[in-house]
Amino acid sequence: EDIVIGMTANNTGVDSYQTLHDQAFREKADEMGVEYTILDARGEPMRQVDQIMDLMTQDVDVMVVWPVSGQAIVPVLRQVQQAGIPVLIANSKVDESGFELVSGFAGPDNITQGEYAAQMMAEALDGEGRVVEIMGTPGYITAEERSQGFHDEIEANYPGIEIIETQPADWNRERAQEVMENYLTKYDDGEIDGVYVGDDNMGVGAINAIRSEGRGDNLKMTSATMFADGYDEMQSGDILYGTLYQSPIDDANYTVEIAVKLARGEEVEFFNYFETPKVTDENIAEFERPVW
Amino acid sequence: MKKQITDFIKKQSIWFILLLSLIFFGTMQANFLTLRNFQNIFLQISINGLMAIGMTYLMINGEIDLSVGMIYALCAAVVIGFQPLGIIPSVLAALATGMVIGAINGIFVAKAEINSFIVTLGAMIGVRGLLFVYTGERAILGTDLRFTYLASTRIGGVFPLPALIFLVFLAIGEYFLRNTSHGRNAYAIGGNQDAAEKAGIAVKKHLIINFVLSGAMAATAGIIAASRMNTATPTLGRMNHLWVIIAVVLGGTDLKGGYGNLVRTLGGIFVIGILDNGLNLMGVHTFYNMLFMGSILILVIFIGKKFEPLKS
Amino acid sequence: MISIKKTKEKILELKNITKIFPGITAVDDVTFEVNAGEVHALVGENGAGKSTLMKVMAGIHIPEKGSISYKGEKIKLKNPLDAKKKGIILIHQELSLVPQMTVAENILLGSLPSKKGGRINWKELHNRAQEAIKKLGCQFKSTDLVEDLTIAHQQMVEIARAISYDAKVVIFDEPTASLTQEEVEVLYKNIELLKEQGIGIIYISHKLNEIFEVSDKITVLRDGKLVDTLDTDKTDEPEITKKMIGKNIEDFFASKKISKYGDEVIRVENITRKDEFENINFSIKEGEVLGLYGLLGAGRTEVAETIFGINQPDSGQIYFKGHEVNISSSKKAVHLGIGLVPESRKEQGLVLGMSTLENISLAKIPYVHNYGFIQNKEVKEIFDKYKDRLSISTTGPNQKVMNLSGGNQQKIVIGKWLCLNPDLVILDEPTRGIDVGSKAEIHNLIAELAETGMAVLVISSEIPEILGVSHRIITMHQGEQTGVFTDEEVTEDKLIQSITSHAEDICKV
Amino acid sequence: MSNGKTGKINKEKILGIIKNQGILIFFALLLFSVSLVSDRFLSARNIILVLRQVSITGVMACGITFLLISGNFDLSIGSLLSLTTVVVINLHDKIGPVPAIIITLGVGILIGIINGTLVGYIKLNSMIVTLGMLTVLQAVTLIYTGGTYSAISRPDEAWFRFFGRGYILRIPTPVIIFGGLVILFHIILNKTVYGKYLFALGGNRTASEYTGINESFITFITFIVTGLTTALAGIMMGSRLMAAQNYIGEGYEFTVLTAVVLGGTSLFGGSGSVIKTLIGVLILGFLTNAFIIMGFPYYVQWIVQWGIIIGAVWMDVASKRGKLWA
Ligand SMILES: Nc1ncnc2c1ncn2[C@@H]1O[C@H](COP(=O)(O)OP(=O)(O)OP(=O)(O)O)[C@@H](O)[C@H]1O
Ligand SMILES: Nc1ncnc2c1ncn2[C@@H]1O[C@H](COP(=O)(O)OP(=O)(O)OP(=O)(O)O)[C@@H](O)[C@H]1O
Ligand SMILES: [Mg+2]
Ligand SMILES: [Mg+2]
Repeated sequence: EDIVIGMTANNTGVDSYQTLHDQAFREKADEMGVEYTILDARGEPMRQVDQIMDLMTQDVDVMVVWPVSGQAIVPVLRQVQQAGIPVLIANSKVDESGFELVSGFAGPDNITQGEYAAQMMAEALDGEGRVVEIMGTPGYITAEERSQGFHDEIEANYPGIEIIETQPADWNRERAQEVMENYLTKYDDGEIDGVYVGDDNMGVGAINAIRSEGRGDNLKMTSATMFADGYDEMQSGDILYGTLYQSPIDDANYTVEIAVKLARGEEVEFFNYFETPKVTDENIAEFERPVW
Repeated sequence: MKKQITDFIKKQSIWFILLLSLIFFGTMQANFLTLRNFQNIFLQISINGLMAIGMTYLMINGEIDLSVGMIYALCAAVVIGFQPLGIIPSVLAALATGMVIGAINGIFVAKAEINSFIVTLGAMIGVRGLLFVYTGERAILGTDLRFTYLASTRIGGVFPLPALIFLVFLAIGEYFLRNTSHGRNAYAIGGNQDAAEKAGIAVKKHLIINFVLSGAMAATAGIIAASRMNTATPTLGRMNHLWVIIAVVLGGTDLKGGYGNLVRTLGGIFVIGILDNGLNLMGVHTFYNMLFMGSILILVIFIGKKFEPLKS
Repeated sequence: MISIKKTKEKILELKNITKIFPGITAVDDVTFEVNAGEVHALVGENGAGKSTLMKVMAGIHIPEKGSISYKGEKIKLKNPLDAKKKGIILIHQELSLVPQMTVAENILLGSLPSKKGGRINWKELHNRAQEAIKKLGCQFKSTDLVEDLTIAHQQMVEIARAISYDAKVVIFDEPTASLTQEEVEVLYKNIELLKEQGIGIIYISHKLNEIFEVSDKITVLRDGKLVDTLDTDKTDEPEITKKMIGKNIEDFFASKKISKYGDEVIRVENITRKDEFENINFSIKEGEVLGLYGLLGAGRTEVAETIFGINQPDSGQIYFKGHEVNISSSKKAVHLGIGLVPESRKEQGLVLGMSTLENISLAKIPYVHNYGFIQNKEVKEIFDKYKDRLSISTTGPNQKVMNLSGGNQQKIVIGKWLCLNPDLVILDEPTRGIDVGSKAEIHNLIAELAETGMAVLVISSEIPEILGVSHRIITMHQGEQTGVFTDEEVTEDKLIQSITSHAEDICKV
Repeated sequence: MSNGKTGKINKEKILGIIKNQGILIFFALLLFSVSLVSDRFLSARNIILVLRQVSITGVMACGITFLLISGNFDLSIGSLLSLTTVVVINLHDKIGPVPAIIITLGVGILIGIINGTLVGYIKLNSMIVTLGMLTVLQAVTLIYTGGTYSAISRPDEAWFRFFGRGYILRIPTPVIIFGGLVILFHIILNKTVYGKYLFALGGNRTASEYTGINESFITFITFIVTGLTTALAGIMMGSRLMAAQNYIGEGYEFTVLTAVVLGGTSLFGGSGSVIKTLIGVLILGFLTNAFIIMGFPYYVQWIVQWGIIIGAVWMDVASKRGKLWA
């Protein structure tokens, strides 16, 4: 019988990752011969709650939710549960209070990603230095988790590293460039050693700023997700020390597979993380240039 | 006679559009004309709808409030944040927050005579700052599950309580607009502020009251949203001001002031809600969904213009 | 029922009032009183301070100096509401109505009657409004929307507002500026009505004949200062005029000269616009002044606007200098050589926030630019030339027009067209709201323009004016052309007959 | 001339300056107070930096100044900035930089034509039309790219980088472009017939029509000017980033409007100045810069920005009025 997946995405189009995730999701679903209704919350938590209710009306067989806010959807998930529709949380986690209401999670582990970035930062700086942070859109779970993982790891394990500033750049390259320019004005050469960015897109903006100030020699950057520009950057320059390989296509494929299993009533693991390995100069050759 | 007909069409065009969209989605989508879906629609429109009540009052005054979305978000956070003190105190705290910000807006518009677009643009940015300060940039989860009943209760097992709250407020609002001095003065001020002042209407007080009203409505919307999500999230409310303004304008309220009413605003809110819901049910791709909503807005005012009665 | 008070009780007294605006003392140490059942006229040139003094009386402006006593008791008016509570009602020069609201709501604006619990008492509202309307003998209903009324009716609403309120003093600030003769009669009757009720009335007008018709007393202001207060029956027009402008004035209409007409400039044949006017025919030659007379609402403005390209005729032809033309926009009209001095100076004639120089040159600049750049020197020359020629009194090219008196504002609008040296100038109510001195100057100017060979079309609702300036007069009534008169044959009676033979009264008393 | 008299004239003059230049004084106070906190703030390097940062907003603000003076409104410029940035980046590698730039400017003009027709000729309310266009253009951008990033493949070799990253005589190109545009627009506004018409239109639409000004056409043209400046800003943005995100311009409409209004241009038309817009743009730029230099959390910036917007406009209206409260 026909399986219908109902999906509400976080904010398609806001970056390539989410867009490719959307495309890959559709392709994978087509390939597996299942039907789907894909909605987009455009970054608005209330809109996502509404969309979850709309999907309930559609009587979908399984619901995939990429939360805008992991907490805000908990009450409506209770209704979904009562309606007997299994829910798979994708990419960003739902709040722990919602764990009992959903059937599983599929996606990367953003906290771990932050931790990895911290570990690479420690490597790059030999455990000693002052770091500034440029994070994604504040209030969004992905941005928060990547930041939190980084902070926690540094605090726990690297006493020599100090995070002296955090500013958001809303996943926006132009804003990241501006924020970095202002950091560079505020801190002279030698006063900062590292830059942590939420993803490569902002990273490249920051690198633009660093290059044009000629400050590339004494700065190392680590990032939490690789983009094509970051890949090129890592190969050609040496500011970007390390990033993480996270494929939206793997992410989406994985998600669809698990969603279909849920719809068929099969057992699935609760946490289904897919790997987001560290990428540095040393192992970059092992990875393909991302298409996002 | 002809003027009356075109007048009628212009004034009531929103209902024709509503009917058209109902027919369209009804034939396109099997699940559209179901009780369940209409429960959804009523629930979904109630949040923007509440804000649209305050906005309609202000637009009749010839003013605008760009900060409603952010007041809404902040009040949603406050009602969650104060939950440990009990549900009633937290609701009151949220209402007070909304009204205080509304009053600040109103005082600067009425007493300092700064254009409301600028005053509320400033507030839109600043209240967002307050929201982040208050939430500490994170989502706060509510602790008292009873609070979620507000949003999940259905009157008679059928009609969502938030929608009832919205419709009751709308009815009261419309009644006030039609039948009280405050309501009539709203039109007077929007139609000819100078004349209103000269006639001895306390224009400043009136404006401040309406900004407070707008704040209170946004707070009510925030309380309902918080109840639906049981969460305070700093990402709430970024686009709501635009949708609210669009809905009120679709309902035929004049941005310049002096015209408009809440019944037609209800029409505007319904049209927006039904389009969004219908497009969701059809699973229209988000990019085309946006294109569609933007074009509809332009189209509707274009049609409104076409039917505009000729100047005498 | 109504007790007519013979002994005139002093209601309101303004003593030594001074009101200063930034840069100008608008009212300077003026003492003024109003007695019950008396019409006190207030006259003076544009900008003399009449409206300002009245606004002080109505609590809109707070004077820097001076005191106000109400029935012998000193009071302070802090806002319009204070004044209203005392029964001081000001009917503004610019109508202050809310167009979107009903007549009844406008009449009781600011004090809508309400029942317990704040609900408006609609019945009482309409009863009271209807009563006031009935007293004035107007035909419109209390439920009509004000925006659907004519200007005259709108003014009646303002008067009704004063009546419905328990008025003690009613101030009319230039009430007849946009009323026709008949409506003025109605107004007089209403004033009589108010008088009988023992209400004190202040009447401001630039039309001295009216002043002498209605007033008991006349106060003259000049440059914000009190010149004199006289009993109406002990003075005459020349004396008042002299006191107003500080010098003797020649008869304003003496300047009309019959010049030699040249070629035909414009001829309109059967132009018609649905619901506005029908089959209008006339032609004007170089050097000729054609008067267009009719009641308000006769459609004269629409004819003028059609010739000027604001609207297009549904049918009929316009020939300009012998060629048939299609005047599709105002820009095209200007290109052809037509200028229009519109009836509403502030709304249609001037950009109030701009300077005198900018306003006067606004139509000219597209003809003297250099690759789009304004030629400042030329523009300044134009300004100087027309400032002198029209004797515009202004502090300089940079003065904002909103700070000019009405007469000077009107001259700026006229100047705007003269500097283009057009073949046809249309003046729609060119002296509305303008003081006697400036009026005379504008009349002289019209004669001068004709002498230089321009064709002039003058629209006016004032019979003396239309008779005084025109070489030929056509009349309109309800969109139809009802008569053509040459200068020799025309009389006041003929004009009135031509526009009233089928006219129904606007407001029957 | 007696001393007393000159004294009086000077005092009046000074009062007059305060009245008209409230915003300038505000700006000076801002610079002064932040420079007390940080000596880096007024360094040449930082000033150049801020100038470069504001130049994109500034270029857009020039066009919006014209539009506001003429009594119209445009909320769609943020989305148009996204669209033009995406178009120029997307086409750069495909058809070469010059055609890409030309097409991008063409897109700006086209959107100007659409907005201009709807507002100028069909006479729809500009606020609502452009509110609709805000959504439509964002959708068009997303549909055009399919929602993915666009980037220039060899950013270091492309001369296109000149507009956003290049230097002329050690001054960043964007600053030169912005500066040039301010001068050009200032001249157009104050010296040309078109500029005069903008003021006339915004000051009194009806009177303008009764003066033979083709009101619809001027409005139409002005929307095209706005479209063009926004497209130019898009080119600068693309060149600065050598890549384009679909939402890159989101929120710019409010930043630009804030800057223009801070500069004292009336929201209702009829008055305004490009130079003052420049100051408004600089206030916002220096403010953001100062916040980061002083290390405020970003959300505190927002709250302070609230105060600054109200404070600056209040100072402006209060000085014109002569009292704080009306
Ligand atoms: N609100 C104001 N601010 C500044 N100046 C003003 C204001 N109101 C009036 N004035 C000035 O005060 C003077 C007196 O104006 P007022 O309106 O009282 O004249 P008026 O006698 O009524 O003239 P008119 O016959 O044209 O109506 C004029 O010079 C006018 O420009
Ligand atoms: N400014 C106005 N606002 C509203 N209605 C007006 C206005 N001017 C005229 N009217 C009304 O419009 C209709 C047509 O008036 P129109 O202007 O053609 O008359 P007119 O003969 O030109 O009179 P006048 O020039 O004395 O105003 C009439 O009903 C008139 O009362
Ligand atoms: Mg006056
Ligand atoms: Mg007329």
